[in-house]
Amino acid sequence: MSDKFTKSMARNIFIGGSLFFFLLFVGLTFDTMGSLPKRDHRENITPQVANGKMLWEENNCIGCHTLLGEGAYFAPELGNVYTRFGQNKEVIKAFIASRPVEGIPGRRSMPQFNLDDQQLDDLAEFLKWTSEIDTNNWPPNVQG
Amino acid sequence: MALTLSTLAIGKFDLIDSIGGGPLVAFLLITIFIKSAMISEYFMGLKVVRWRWRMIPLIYLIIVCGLIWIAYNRA
Amino acid sequence: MSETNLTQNQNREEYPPGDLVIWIFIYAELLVFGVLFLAYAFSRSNNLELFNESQKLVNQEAGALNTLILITSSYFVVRAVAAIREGRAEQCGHWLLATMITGSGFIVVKLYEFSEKFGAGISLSTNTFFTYYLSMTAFHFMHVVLGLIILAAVWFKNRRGGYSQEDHMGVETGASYWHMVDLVWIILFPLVYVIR
Amino acid sequence: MKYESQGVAKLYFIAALALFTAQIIFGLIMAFQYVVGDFLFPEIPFNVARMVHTNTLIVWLLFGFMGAAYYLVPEESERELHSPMLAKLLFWVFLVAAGLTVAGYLLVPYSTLAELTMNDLLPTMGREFLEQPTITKLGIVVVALGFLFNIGMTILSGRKTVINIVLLTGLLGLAVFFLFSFYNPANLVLDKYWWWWTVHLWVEGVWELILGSILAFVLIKTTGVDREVIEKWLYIIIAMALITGIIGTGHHYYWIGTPEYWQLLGSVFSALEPIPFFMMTVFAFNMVNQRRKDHPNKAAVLWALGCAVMAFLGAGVWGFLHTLAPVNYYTHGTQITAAHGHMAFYGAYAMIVLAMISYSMPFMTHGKPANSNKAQVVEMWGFWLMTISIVFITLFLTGAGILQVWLQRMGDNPQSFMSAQDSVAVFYWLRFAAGWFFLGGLVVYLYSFFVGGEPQEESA
Repeated sequence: MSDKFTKSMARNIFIGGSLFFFLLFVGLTFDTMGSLPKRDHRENITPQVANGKMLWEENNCIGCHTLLGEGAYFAPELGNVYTRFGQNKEVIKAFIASRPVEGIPGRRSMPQFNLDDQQLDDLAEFLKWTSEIDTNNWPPNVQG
Repeated sequence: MALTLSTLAIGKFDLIDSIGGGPLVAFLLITIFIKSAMISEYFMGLKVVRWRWRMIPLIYLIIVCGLIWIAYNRA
Repeated sequence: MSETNLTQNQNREEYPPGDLVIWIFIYAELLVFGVLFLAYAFSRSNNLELFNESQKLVNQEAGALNTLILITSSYFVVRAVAAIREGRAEQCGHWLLATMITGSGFIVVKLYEFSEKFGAGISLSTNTFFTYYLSMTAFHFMHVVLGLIILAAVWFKNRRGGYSQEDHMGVETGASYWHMVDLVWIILFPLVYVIR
Repeated sequence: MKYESQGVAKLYFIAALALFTAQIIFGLIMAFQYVVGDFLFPEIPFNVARMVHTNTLIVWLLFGFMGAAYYLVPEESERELHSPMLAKLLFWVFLVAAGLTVAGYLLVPYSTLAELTMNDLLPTMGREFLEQPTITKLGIVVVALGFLFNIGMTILSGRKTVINIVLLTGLLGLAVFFLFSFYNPANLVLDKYWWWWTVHLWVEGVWELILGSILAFVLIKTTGVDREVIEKWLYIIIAMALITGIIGTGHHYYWIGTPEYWQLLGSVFSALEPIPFFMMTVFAFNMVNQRRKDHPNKAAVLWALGCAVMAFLGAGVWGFLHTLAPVNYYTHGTQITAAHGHMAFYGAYAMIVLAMISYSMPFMTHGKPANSNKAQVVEMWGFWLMTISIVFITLFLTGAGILQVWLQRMGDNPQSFMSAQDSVAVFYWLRFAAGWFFLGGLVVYLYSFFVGGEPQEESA
């Protein structure tokens, strides 16, 4: 009865099964790509927003913060920071600009990144755009 | 085979089920169970196989139908 | 088919027919569908009105027709297995062909149904009911396609004389998978199309 | 060691362990920064420490996988490596690239590093786990291609076993899915969607093939069970891993702007993701119970069994805890994710590399199958210290996560992030303490290489 269970069949199921589900995944990806424009409001991605994202990356913000829940868990979620800060870009800009260079004794503190006003504005625009993505109502509350 | 065809006839009868109601749902679930059990028992040939293998689809069907029943009653 | 099995009824078989691996796969697939069914049932009980409203839009006739088609084709594949067990490879091929033709019938009806839905502007994201309806039926649809591919492979091998009375595990394996596809549909159809 | 060229693996393993040590030290720095926020600030801010911690992890695992492949493939293919020279050359290229990158993280601000490496030409930096400068990423591709060429040529012209074919498939997938890391559109949702094609399809896809094949190899060698049996198991396990894991990617598509149906698909398939890990545990114990010989290298068997169990707990159980969409709605992006990540990575990938090192190092250092009894006892102390510490780290982080969710995400009066962090600080202190035990375990483990003593022979 040992050949009730053949290696070639096991292999076929591995290959067939993986291929099947990978194709399914590709199909779902197509569907997702089709329905994303309605959810991410890409028409609002101005050069400013794009530059804001670049600044976000080049200062490694993800190394402490989460953005839509992904990133490090050391500092607050920023996907909804625009909402949390009263839908006010100026508050965000002022917060980033006012970080002390030497930190706060005994506490976590955001580094001082020395961004100029234009850069601060781009970054805030990026965070504003991010807050408008349809995330199926995540996070559960404004605290993120 | 005849039995399968007769359950199929009931399956067709399902079409006019638009009144709803608990007994009908139960009835449908029971037909599901009978039909699927027949597939696994006769078509798949599990009737002549050791209990270990035979029980898996049957238990599966009982759990699935049972939980669907619970879900429908919750509504 | 009950006659062919009568002789074996006394001493139980150690393993189900076909390759054991396919059974592990079948059980796994049943598990996936089972979870989907239950998710559907419980999700429905939370959105009763939405589900009942949307369910009116699905094509019950097409679903019922497909049930008939699948059970018939499942019966054909039973005959195919019975034929090869008696060593009649040619008959086995005919029955396999009949299975595939009926199986393709399912595909045609289903495609018609999908085009009807997409034509009406319904997609995965329309509402929760259609997320379930489309993902479950489409997922099942892909299993039908896969089942047909498996059966076609079996058919080709059979035509080249690959199976005999002694060695026909491939036929049984393909048949078992096809029955699983049928089994799932038998639960899926009443659940999604009819019960409310 | 049956083939001389297997010896190149030693270089890779030494580099892997060195980077492992660096990873743990930076882990401790971060654990301390969690409770004393200004520790080493502004010289090594948290984000830099984290980058070093996660990147050294990835790189040491890659070193480990490559070393494992260089050791395993000649033996399976029954021939010498295609080019041992190329393997050595690529080792130094990779090591220097990794060293320069880490130095870059530590010595200059990240934005300066981005400027120096001309990130604006092809922006790929600053995304979690893919922080490496674009030029380093290109270097990884070159190394991976050379490595695949070397391994591929060896396998294709030698004996083809299930183990080396599966390993090759996994390594090929690793290289292919890495290419998605070069795609970084301005649209954050798209960026995140495709980012997971690298990250998820690595750790819950092709890496599992690598894990499975290395585990199968170690089990064949240490238990003497029939290859046929093990290979069938291997196929079924990896089949289940990919069947559940590919659509399981959906569990990352709940809240990043992607359509709602991913909540259904992601939940269903990822709920089944523990199955392959459970099968792996059953498999490993079954094989060891059916063993036909008592291999003198007890430590390697312990690592292999430990890997199967911890992978099931970390990836399977802890993954399942927060994978269902309604649960994940509250736990997404909290310390619960961190808890799962620690145990899953240690259990599945760190331990499999350590198992391979444990199995192969005795052959490469003195040509005998096992170290002295004394050395093995020390190694097993290392095993238990590290493994138990990671269990506690996971438990403490889970406690922190549950409390964090409760304070910050539930209830009518949710606390702000920072005040919730203050409230869970006690768990962070405990985790920090457990981290020291882990480091202690690592030191004991490393010491075991220098214990010496009379190596053990194969028992009849």
